[in-house]
Amino acid sequence: MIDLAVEIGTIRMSNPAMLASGVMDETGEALVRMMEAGAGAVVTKSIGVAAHDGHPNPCLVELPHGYVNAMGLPNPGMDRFAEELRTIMPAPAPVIASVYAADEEGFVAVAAAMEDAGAAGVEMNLSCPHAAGFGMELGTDPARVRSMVEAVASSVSVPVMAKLTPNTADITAIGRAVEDGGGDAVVAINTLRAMCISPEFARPVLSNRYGGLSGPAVRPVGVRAVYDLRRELSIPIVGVGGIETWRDAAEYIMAGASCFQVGSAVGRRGPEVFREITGGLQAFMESHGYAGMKDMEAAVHD
Amino acid sequence: MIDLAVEIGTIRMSNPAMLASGVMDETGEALVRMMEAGAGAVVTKSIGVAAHDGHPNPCLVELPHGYVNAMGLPNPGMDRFAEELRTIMPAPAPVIASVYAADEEGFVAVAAAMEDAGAAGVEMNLSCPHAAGFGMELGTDPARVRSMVEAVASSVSVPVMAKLTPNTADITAIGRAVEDGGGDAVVAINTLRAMCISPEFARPVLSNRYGGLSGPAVRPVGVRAVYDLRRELSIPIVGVGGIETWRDAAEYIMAGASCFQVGSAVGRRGPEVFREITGGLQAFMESHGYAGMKDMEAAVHD
Amino acid sequence: MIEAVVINRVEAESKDCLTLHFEWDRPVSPGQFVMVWIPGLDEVPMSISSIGPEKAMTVRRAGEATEALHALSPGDRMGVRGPYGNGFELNGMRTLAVGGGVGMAPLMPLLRTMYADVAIGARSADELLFEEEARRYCDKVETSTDDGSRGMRGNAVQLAERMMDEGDYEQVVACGPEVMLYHLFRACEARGVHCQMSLERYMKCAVGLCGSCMLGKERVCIDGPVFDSARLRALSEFGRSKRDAAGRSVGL
Amino acid sequence: MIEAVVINRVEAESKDCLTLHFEWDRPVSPGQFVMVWIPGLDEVPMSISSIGPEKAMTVRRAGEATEALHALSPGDRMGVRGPYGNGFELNGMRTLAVGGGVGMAPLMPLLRTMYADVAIGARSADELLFEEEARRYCDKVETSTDDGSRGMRGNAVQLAERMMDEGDYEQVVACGPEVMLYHLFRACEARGVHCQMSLERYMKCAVGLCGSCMLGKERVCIDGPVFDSARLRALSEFGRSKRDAAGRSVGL
Ligand SMILES: Cc1cc2nc3c(=O)[nH]c(=O)nc-3n(C[C@H](O)[C@H](O)[C@H](O)COP(=O)(O)OP(=O)(O)OC[C@H]3O[C@@H](n4cnc5c(N)ncnc54)[C@H](O)[C@@H]3O)c2cc1C
Ligand SMILES: Cc1cc2nc3c(=O)[nH]c(=O)nc-3n(C[C@H](O)[C@H](O)[C@H](O)COP(=O)(O)OP(=O)(O)OC[C@H]3O[C@@H](n4cnc5c(N)ncnc54)[C@H](O)[C@@H]3O)c2cc1C
Ligand SMILES: Cc1cc2nc3c(=O)[nH]c(=O)nc-3n(C[C@H](O)[C@H](O)[C@H](O)COP(=O)(O)O)c2cc1C
Ligand SMILES: Cc1cc2nc3c(=O)[nH]c(=O)nc-3n(C[C@H](O)[C@H](O)[C@H](O)COP(=O)(O)O)c2cc1C
Ligand code: FES
Ligand code: FES
Repeated sequence: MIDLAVEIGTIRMSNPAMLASGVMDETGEALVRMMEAGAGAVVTKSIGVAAHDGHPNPCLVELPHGYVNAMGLPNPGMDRFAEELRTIMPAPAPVIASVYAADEEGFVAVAAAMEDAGAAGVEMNLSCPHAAGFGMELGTDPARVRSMVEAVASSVSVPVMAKLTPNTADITAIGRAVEDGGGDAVVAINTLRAMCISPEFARPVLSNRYGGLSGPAVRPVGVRAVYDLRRELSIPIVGVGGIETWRDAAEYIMAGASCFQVGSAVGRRGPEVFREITGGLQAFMESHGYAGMKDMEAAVHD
Repeated sequence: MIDLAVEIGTIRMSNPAMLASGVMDETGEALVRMMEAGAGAVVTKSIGVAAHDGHPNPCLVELPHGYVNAMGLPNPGMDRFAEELRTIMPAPAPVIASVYAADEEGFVAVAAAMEDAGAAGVEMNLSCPHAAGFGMELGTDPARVRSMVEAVASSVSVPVMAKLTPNTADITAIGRAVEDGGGDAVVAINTLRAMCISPEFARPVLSNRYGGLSGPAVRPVGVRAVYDLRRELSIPIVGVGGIETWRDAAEYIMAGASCFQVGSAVGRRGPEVFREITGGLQAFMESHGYAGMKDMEAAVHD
Repeated sequence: MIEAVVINRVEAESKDCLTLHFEWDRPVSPGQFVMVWIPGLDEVPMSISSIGPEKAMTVRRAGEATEALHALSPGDRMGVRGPYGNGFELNGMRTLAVGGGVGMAPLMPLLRTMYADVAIGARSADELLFEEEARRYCDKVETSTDDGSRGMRGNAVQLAERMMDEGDYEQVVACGPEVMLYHLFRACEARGVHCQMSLERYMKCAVGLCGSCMLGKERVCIDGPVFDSARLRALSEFGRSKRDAAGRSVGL
Repeated sequence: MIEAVVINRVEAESKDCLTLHFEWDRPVSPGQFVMVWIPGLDEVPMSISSIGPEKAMTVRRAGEATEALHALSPGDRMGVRGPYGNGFELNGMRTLAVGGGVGMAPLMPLLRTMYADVAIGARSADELLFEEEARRYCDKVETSTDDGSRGMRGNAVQLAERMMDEGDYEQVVACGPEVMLYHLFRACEARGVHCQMSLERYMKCAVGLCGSCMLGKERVCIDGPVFDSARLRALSEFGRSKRDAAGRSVGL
């Protein structure tokens, strides 16, 4: 059996399928369940300094090919969430804490609290498309991204990843800012800024009006982003967006991802999706003669 | 029966369903067929100064929820295409010529040739995501967009629309540049920059590697773009992206589109899709008490 | 995708409950629920209380959203998506159905489908739900009220315990306030009676994605809302704590 | 989506044609085609010449892409998407099948399915395709070669005219070079014989989207590739002109 173990800095994963932020990751028990389902690592819900209810319902629209969501970053705040994390430590797989904040100070505070609580890494959410003041506004300005990443990377000892928004003309400029700021990896992509309107009720369905598109619909956009980033960066890339099958994961790996995250598919296919993907990937690699994931990337890029 | 007739400047359409550029619009007979199928107006394939074969095959990937294409702007060149147009004039519905070029001079030349040949309007393709040197590079810089639109608008007497790329952090800045440049309408959105990789063959499927995502997958992104533009602009907006049913069209109209275009659905659903959409739209408007499309927009925006 | 459904009929059921009958052609099984959108206000989970060609939901006035549902009239539209959740397993066991308050709503489609005896509990007579209709399908229907205004004085758990001790049930199916369900579950465990209980948690996505409805390791929206004895035993938070909208653990 | 199919077997058919047999489990009807991807080179349309559980395509060496297909060996993979197009209508008419050169390829699944007499044309004997296999299914199989090296000296249209005048056919099904088909069509029109003819145009999308395969008002990829007499009569460009990759009208 081909070994799918992979490392991002000091984060050691038995397989490259990580749980994406925002999905089944608000409670300790949810995180453990996803580990038991086969996730190689889990990323938590994006955690802020203070507790936050998120947007009122409706905050999700189901589409045949994905979701549009505007959860609005609900989270119990860093202190309560640190408690939650402690209850599952030592965990059977690495926990990466997604953190968000409006400024450097906030990012640093949350990242530190998460490291203290046992997080094996930090994922900076620079890209949430539907929370005013947080997220995307930060994530489209390379200078701010660089200084934000610098601040966090120099204040924690665990690897720091930064999650990029696809809602920009050139994602590689942001990726480079992360690399220049000392980030250990980039994660691409977050959701695409989107809206659904109900004709019968003549209004946007989401309470926040705007939301983020995820699921199979965005996969070709995510694959493209990873491919572009691979050609510009030397730090690892974590691919995310519409991965539901081993084929989808293989596309991302060939595009240049060292590992990948699964979000929407946990709802669309169920938590079994982790084992289905990694099993299928191993079978593909064996039948096509790939000894490791880097060979798959090399087959496309070299 | 509710009257769906709509005008953009001097372009008079019996219904708001236009054929999108690049789809079934390279020959005079194809355009006439789409008019007979019920299109209220047709937009031609993007035409350049000189003939162009486009990218080699493969230039299309079929997905469950759309297409990724990189046709690469194949077209017979403005002179040959002008001949083609003359053979169908006077046409039963307005023909809007999509034009592309690498510079103002080119845009002006093609636009003039198209007006001469009988085009009722010009659509400037500022947004093709997969033709190096043309298209998207132009379309993400507000200053260039403004001067390009000014040049074309001042050189032809038919209405000038500009087609926007969604591959940008803020589409409204580009829309405003079109308005400021004297454009008569904006068209949003073109395809999303995308890529598909074949795991078995370990390479991007499209010969051009990069392509553009269209179809139902992009609809929430297009609706969002139109909604944003409506709040910033006073010129009409033409909505396009993933429209396959009357519901989809209604979403765009409510988001703020004066009329809309149908591209991928001509392949996915067949040319009958025009009558299905307009018929369904009329039925919806009658049963929900809308006298006109502007009332639908007002219901959401006011 | 959210569908706009038209309300055909509104029926008063009790002091604080009414039933909205509406056109919706999706197949629903007993115990499943929908998300109901009240545009401009909220989207909340509601069990389907009638699964025929015409569907129904039975709504207890609890706050703003349910208040707004109470204000709807025939011809009005509401948004609905679903159905969601696993629903009850139909089996051949001798069954006692126990409903506390509006908890009778998800049990009604079951009572119309399989044979069961019924225990209905409420605070007082004017809050008792579906007694009359239950009698149409079931031979043995008993009631309890806290104030004794109808049936046994006491709560639904006490009533159910009495019925279990008198009868010979293999299974209890139940829905109601969680504290009631928790005690009922313990009563069943003590007697070796199998349970299927429909639980509630704060729901946002309803499709098993967001994790806001976690109850221990289970997602109430998709792994539930109905849990059987084996799974109830493993639910760390059952009867004790729940999560608020921010994901904080709070008392029930 | 493009699928990677594995070649099981390669069979030489004639001087410049061979057949690639491959695993592909999609249902295909006679006359349909696929787009074959030769990674790094091109993607071209190919008719399916065998529609059983194992599929086949029969490829004439014409340029770079077909050359590359000729270089494939058992075990190699190629990319395939489809099947596309309408295919032949199976009806009960007394039928003459006319194949010119590799035009026999889309006719073979038809000959294995329905009864027909057959006229096969080629430039010379070593380019004649599927004569032997056709004899296995059909009682009357005649051939023509331009140089007279086998069968009648002359072209397939002349052969077909002779057979039509001798026989009593209600229908001709045909595939081959368009000039041949055009003359065959006129011969059929003169005799009141119904036609179904498989035509070719430059294809890019193959799904009815891009319009590069227009033939008059029809998209060959999806409205065709098979056209019957009524539609052939209306095809303004049939037998006269086609479009190049840039959409320019050029002579056949
Ligand atoms: C699976 C399920 C089935 C249900 N079936 C029914 C039913 O058939 N009939 C009925 O009357 N009620 C039912 N409920 C409860 C109903 O959802 C709440 O009464 C309703 O959400 C209250 O909203 P409100 O704005 O009126 O009150 P609020 O003032 O907002 O809240 C009152 C209570 O309802 C809860 N609540 C509010 N929003 C939600 C939400 N999004 N998800 C879960 N709970 C929420 C709150 O936590 C609080 O405890 C069901 C709940 C669930 C989870
Ligand atoms: C519906 C259909 C079914 C066909 N079935 C068969 C078959 O069963 N066996 C067979 O040998 N050939 C078949 N062909 C023809 C085959 O597609 C061409 O021979 C092939 O594309 C030539 O490619 P090349 O690179 O080898 O030659 P090139 O040198 O590229 O071209 C030779 C000829 O093929 C044509 N051609 C090239 N690319 C395309 C394209 N994308 N679409 C259409 N024509 C193209 C050119 O116009 C030229 O006339 C079919 C064509 C069509 C449209
Ligand atoms: C319901 C939901 C909630 C999400 N919440 C977050 C979040 O809190 N932080 C974040 O960085 N990304 C969040 N995302 C984005 C995902 O992590 C992921 O980037 C995106 O959904 C694309 O991946 P997918 O197609 O596999 O879902 C959320 C996505 C969904 C669907
Ligand atoms: C095959 C294909 C070719 C296209 N060619 C062009 C083009 O030449 N010029 C242009 O402006 N847009 C072109 N487009 C973009 C469409 O006009 C449209 O903006 C996009 O596809 C979104 O709409 P849809 O989802 O209805 O297809 C093309 C799209 C497709 C699918
Ligand atoms: S409500 Fe989102 S997982 Fe249950
Ligand atoms: S090949 Fe594109 S329409 Fe036929």
